[in-house]
Amino acid sequence: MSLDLALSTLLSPIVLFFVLGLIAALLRSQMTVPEAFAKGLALYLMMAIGLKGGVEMSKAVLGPDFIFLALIALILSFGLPFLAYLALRLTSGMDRINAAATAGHYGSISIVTYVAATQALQLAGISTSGYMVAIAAVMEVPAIMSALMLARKGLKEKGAIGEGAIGSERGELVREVMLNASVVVLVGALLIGWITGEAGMEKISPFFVDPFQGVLCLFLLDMGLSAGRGLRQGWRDLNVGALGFGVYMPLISAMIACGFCYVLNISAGNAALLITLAASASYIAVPAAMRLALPQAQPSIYLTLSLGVTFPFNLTLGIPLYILLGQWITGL
Amino acid sequence: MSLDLALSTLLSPIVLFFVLGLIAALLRSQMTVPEAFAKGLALYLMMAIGLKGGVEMSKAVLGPDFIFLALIALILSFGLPFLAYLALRLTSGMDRINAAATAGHYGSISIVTYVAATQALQLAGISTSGYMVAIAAVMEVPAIMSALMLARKGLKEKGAIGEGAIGSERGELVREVMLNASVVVLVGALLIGWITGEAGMEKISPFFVDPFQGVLCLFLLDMGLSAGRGLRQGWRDLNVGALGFGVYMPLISAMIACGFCYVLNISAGNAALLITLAASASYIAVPAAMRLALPQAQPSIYLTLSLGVTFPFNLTLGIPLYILLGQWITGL
Amino acid sequence: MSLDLALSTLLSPIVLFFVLGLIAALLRSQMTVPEAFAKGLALYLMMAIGLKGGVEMSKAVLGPDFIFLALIALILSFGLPFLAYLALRLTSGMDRINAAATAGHYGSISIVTYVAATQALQLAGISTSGYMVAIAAVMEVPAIMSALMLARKGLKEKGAIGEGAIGSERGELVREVMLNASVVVLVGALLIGWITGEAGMEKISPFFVDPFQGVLCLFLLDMGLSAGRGLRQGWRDLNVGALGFGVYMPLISAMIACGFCYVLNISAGNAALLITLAASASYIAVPAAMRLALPQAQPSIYLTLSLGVTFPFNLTLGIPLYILLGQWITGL
Amino acid sequence: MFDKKRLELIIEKPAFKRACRILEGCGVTGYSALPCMAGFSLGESGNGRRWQRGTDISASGDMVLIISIMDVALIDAVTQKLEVLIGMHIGVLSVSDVQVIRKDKF
Amino acid sequence: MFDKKRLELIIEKPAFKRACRILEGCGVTGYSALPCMAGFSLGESGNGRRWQRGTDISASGDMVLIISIMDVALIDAVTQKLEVLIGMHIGVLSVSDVQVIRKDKF
Amino acid sequence: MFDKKRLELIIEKPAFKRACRILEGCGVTGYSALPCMAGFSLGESGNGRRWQRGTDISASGDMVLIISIMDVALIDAVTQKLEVLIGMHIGVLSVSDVQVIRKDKF
Ligand SMILES: Nc1ncnc2c1ncn2[C@@H]1O[C@H](COP(=O)(O)O)[C@@H](O)[C@H]1O
Ligand SMILES: Nc1ncnc2c1ncn2[C@@H]1O[C@H](COP(=O)(O)O)[C@@H](O)[C@H]1O
Ligand SMILES: Nc1ncnc2c1ncn2[C@@H]1O[C@H](COP(=O)(O)O)[C@@H](O)[C@H]1O
Ligand code: NA
Ligand code: NA
Ligand code: NA
Repeated sequence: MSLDLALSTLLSPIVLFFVLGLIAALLRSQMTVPEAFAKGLALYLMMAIGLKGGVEMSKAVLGPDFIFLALIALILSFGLPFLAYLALRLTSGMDRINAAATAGHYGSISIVTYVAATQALQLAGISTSGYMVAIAAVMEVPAIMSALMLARKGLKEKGAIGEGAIGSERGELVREVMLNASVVVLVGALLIGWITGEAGMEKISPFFVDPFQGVLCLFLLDMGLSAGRGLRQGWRDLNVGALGFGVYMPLISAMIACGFCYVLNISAGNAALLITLAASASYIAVPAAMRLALPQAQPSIYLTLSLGVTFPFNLTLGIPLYILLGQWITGL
Repeated sequence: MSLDLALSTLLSPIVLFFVLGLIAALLRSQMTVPEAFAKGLALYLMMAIGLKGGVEMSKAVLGPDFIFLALIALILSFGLPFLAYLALRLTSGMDRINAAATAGHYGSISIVTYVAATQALQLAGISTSGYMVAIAAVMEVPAIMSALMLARKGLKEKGAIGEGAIGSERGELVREVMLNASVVVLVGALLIGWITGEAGMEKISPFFVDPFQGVLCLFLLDMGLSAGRGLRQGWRDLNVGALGFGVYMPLISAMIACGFCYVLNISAGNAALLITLAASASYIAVPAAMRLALPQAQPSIYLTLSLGVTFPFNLTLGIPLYILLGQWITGL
Repeated sequence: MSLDLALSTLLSPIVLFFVLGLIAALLRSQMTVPEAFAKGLALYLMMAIGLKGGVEMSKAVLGPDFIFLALIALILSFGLPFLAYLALRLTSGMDRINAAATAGHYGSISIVTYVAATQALQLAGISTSGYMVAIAAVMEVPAIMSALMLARKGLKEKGAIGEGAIGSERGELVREVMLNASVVVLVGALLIGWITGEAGMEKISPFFVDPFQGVLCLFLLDMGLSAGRGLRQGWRDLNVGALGFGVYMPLISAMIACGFCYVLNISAGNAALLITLAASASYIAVPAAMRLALPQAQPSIYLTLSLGVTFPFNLTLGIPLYILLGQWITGL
Repeated sequence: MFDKKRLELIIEKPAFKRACRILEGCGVTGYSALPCMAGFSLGESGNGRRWQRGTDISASGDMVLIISIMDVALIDAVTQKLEVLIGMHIGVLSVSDVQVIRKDKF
Repeated sequence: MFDKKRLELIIEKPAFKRACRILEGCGVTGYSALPCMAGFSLGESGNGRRWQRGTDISASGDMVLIISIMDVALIDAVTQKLEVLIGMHIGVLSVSDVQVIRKDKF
Repeated sequence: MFDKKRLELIIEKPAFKRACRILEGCGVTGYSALPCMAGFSLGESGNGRRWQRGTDISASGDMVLIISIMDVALIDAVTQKLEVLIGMHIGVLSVSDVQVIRKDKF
């Protein structure tokens, strides 16, 4: 059964289009998805995810379960960067500032990885709750704060603290981070789905529900191209310790999330999603925040790891594993 | 019932996404819909509207009713700017050229407002005629001529008349105005829908009909962002008289259209649409024409009013009101 | 029946939108489809075509028939440029390098013409094989090699051979040509459709199958604009001989393909498609390759011919003719 | 290398074609246009106004940057003609010295 | 024609607004920004790094080109302030001489 | 401030990568590329030809503007190499004087 799951994930059109993009980029094909088009698709995907989650939430009552889960998610997003920082400093010899910035990415989440997991769960016939989208939204931002805290020491060493960037422009930073596009669209669509409920959704589902998987294919083709190009350009800046981190860190995060799931006693599907969220790394919201708050850190390091190593790993091998973990932990 | 209508309009996903965009922009979120993507969606919407209208027209015979209605529409588009000009000059102290340019916007129409009204009417179970799209197309351009006529005096005062812009390049201006994208696509799609009829539409309706409302949500998110940003940047250039104009002018236009509807004795749905068209203000075709023909007028004035004040007003409060007006006037 | 076919092709929404774009461009309307949006749609179309073909191929066993057909396709793509070159040199007085570059376009194919032909065949109730997409992919590239061979003499005359462009950068050229976007996406989607089969297609068909024809309308509007603008700007560089070539060359190619079809004894639908492929000329892959490998050739010549003359001819009059040819040759 | 002039004109999109026509009318051998994405102008009121692509759906507020390399003999006529244009339209014009390798190309 | 200075700043997008704020703070009368699509930097390691729009979904690696024409009196203050910024952020600054027709516009 | 050279190359997209390779091969410390949206060239026939982005689906007619700030010592070698390129490809090259603040960056 576990092999079956892995195979059906690996051979789904979504993953295959990702692999197509990856290969094309590694073979240095000049093919591209126009940036404006890809960003429009990303917007569509986030709206669709938010709406679906909101409609689900409108059908059920949100009990203390949800509150506890949200709390755990907050703790994970805030806490995992500290662990990641330690791991990076011990195994890769990365300097403080780069390690802090990279660590921030692993506390936050990748919404596409989340979506791929929901698709795989649906395929496997395992049900999940709509409010998990809200949990994902909760995990986007806290990790950025951890990264900034972790970087303080490195900045002090360099004598760079107290300069304009971190001092007077804090307001702007907070606004850009809290109101970044993914948070606004995800939370906004969630609320709209919640308010309008099943009735409002009916008229727009031919656009937001039916073609969803197909759009995902097109988007993942672009992700594959990006991951492949990032990898080709960035791997030289990474030593083995750092590259390894891109694979073992998701596994550590997954184990920790597993522990929380056991304590919370949630359903197998929700457990799989929480584990996936913990194991995934950001490549949209956090890099943008880091260029603003920690310009001294190198994008070629953190983007290569998160988009070039961790994302492909999660999409192919990680997700089936996290689903099995979710089933196993809730079956104990 | 009227409260019901207002509420169901205000809580429709379309309006909620507009509000989401508006709030995001006012809170200064950096979120954007890529320009190329938004323009592509606009194209899609106009094609879909035109096709639907054309197919409807292919089913019925266009009688003298239609001719009369088109004539009225022409008169409205051509005449309303004169009224708007007077109102602006009396209440806002705007100079001649800016008042003329702004007035032109209020004679022309907003196709998105029109679509939102058709959606609200459909929701309320009130039927409308397909040929109303043709009426909308008729109203796009004449107002631009009125604006230019109104501006002559201001230009003469400034001694700017007779210069290149208005003299030798008239041909180009006429072509750009008559063949602007919205007119071409709307009229073209209308004709194509008319020619191919129900049979031709069948194969393309999974693209042009089913997802229509969903695409509209995505597009209105972008409109909300634009309106919010325009408002934030432009309100300083407007005094209370001008801002008020953005709200009371649509109401005046609506009343006048109401009068015509009474005389013409048309159906409640068509009346609501004609009133909406009269009350709506252009923010695509007319501003582009004004930069060409009246470069001395300030975009920050006319765009802020039409997109930042009148469009949000119409979308939220205006449309339910116009529907009620349409029902009331045809019930007399 | 043949008139019926021609009429139903000419009055399909697809062709009508193309004509709308063509007219708008010839009337010098400023209307445009945003480039990023149009390229996104092109990507979608190629993915959809590839997937559909792949799924069809997964259902049948590929026998020696397919191998022979692929071989013929290869020969056509490689051989037709030599004929085209001769024709151009004899009738238009074009110089060697421009003639070679132009000839290359007529050996390669236009995937949109191919799609339009499949739509017309479907409408006429004539069945075709899924593997014809693979045949189309096979024909994309060989013609480029012929063009380069043909150009050698012209380059030697000019003393331009042996220079950097053709010498040291051959590797890059080969990679760009073999891995150009259309080849990668078409072949990639074909493989993915083949691997995932009917089951995988089910979930993504609301995106890749249902809206296909509608998207094609939008895309052909853009093609019409491009063709019209190209024609308006480029016709001055072409004499009557060259313009005529744009119409008689597809007919010559069609006759030759006809001969092969007779020998191969394939079905009427497949014959119509092979004839269409032979008769169509490239306007994406080949021009890009020519700018790289033969920068001395003038784009205004080859693009105007292929996109401005041959494409419109094929789309309107060519396709019905090729379908009739296919039926006639297989009925012999 | 030969001395030429480089003209740089930042102008609002609706006037773009007019600017092109003027340049072509003056006999320049070529120009290239690039899309701007944002801008700022202090204005006479001293209030300051920012614009950004995507703020305005009509795109009539967009600016375009035109670069034209031309002969020194041409520059005065060209700037004089363009001066009239940017008197009516929103725009910024500047001229600088450049060197080129192909004398007769410009 | 009057002599002015043309400042050209190529800066990473996330720092774009900071650069604008500095320019506005120094009292320049305007600037225009254009999107870059690709770039290269040799770097200290001498390894060479290329970037290209579309490679990075977060777009945080994109560069923006800012042009500002300003009075000669202003240029020193502006470059000094911007120097601090490009000490922290990725960026390239250069200044050249230009001539303009409207003296008081800048 | 230190004197450097600013090279501006407007070149057709298909030759873009070649131009980059030449620049990198000459040892420049960096460059930035911007997309053009339209252009005009009088041509030898004196007929005049306009192009515009979006006119050509293959995008092979698009032009790219490359800016590279470099040391004075480098400029001759670079222009010589690029001269060969624009002999084959469509392109326009110009060089001007600029001042920079970080001497060793270029
Ligand atoms: N003098 C010039 N100044 C700026 N750009 C030019 C100039 N001449 C040509 N160009 C650009 O180079 C392209 C090709 O010109 P050409 O090499 O003359 O065919 C034009 O479309 C313009 O984009
Ligand atoms: N000094 C300047 N340098 C560069 N661009 C400018 C300058 N002044 C104005 N601009 C550009 O021209 C637009 C309109 O400026 P204005 O003509 O002052 O209203 C601005 O939004 C900028 O894009
Ligand atoms: N010498 C240069 N001339 C023009 N652009 C440059 C130059 N050096 C760097 N750049 C641009 O600045 C970016 C970052 O360079 P760096 O600050 O060296 O990491 C590059 O990707 C280029 O876009
Ligand atoms: Na995580
Ligand atoms: Na109106
Ligand atoms: Na062919």
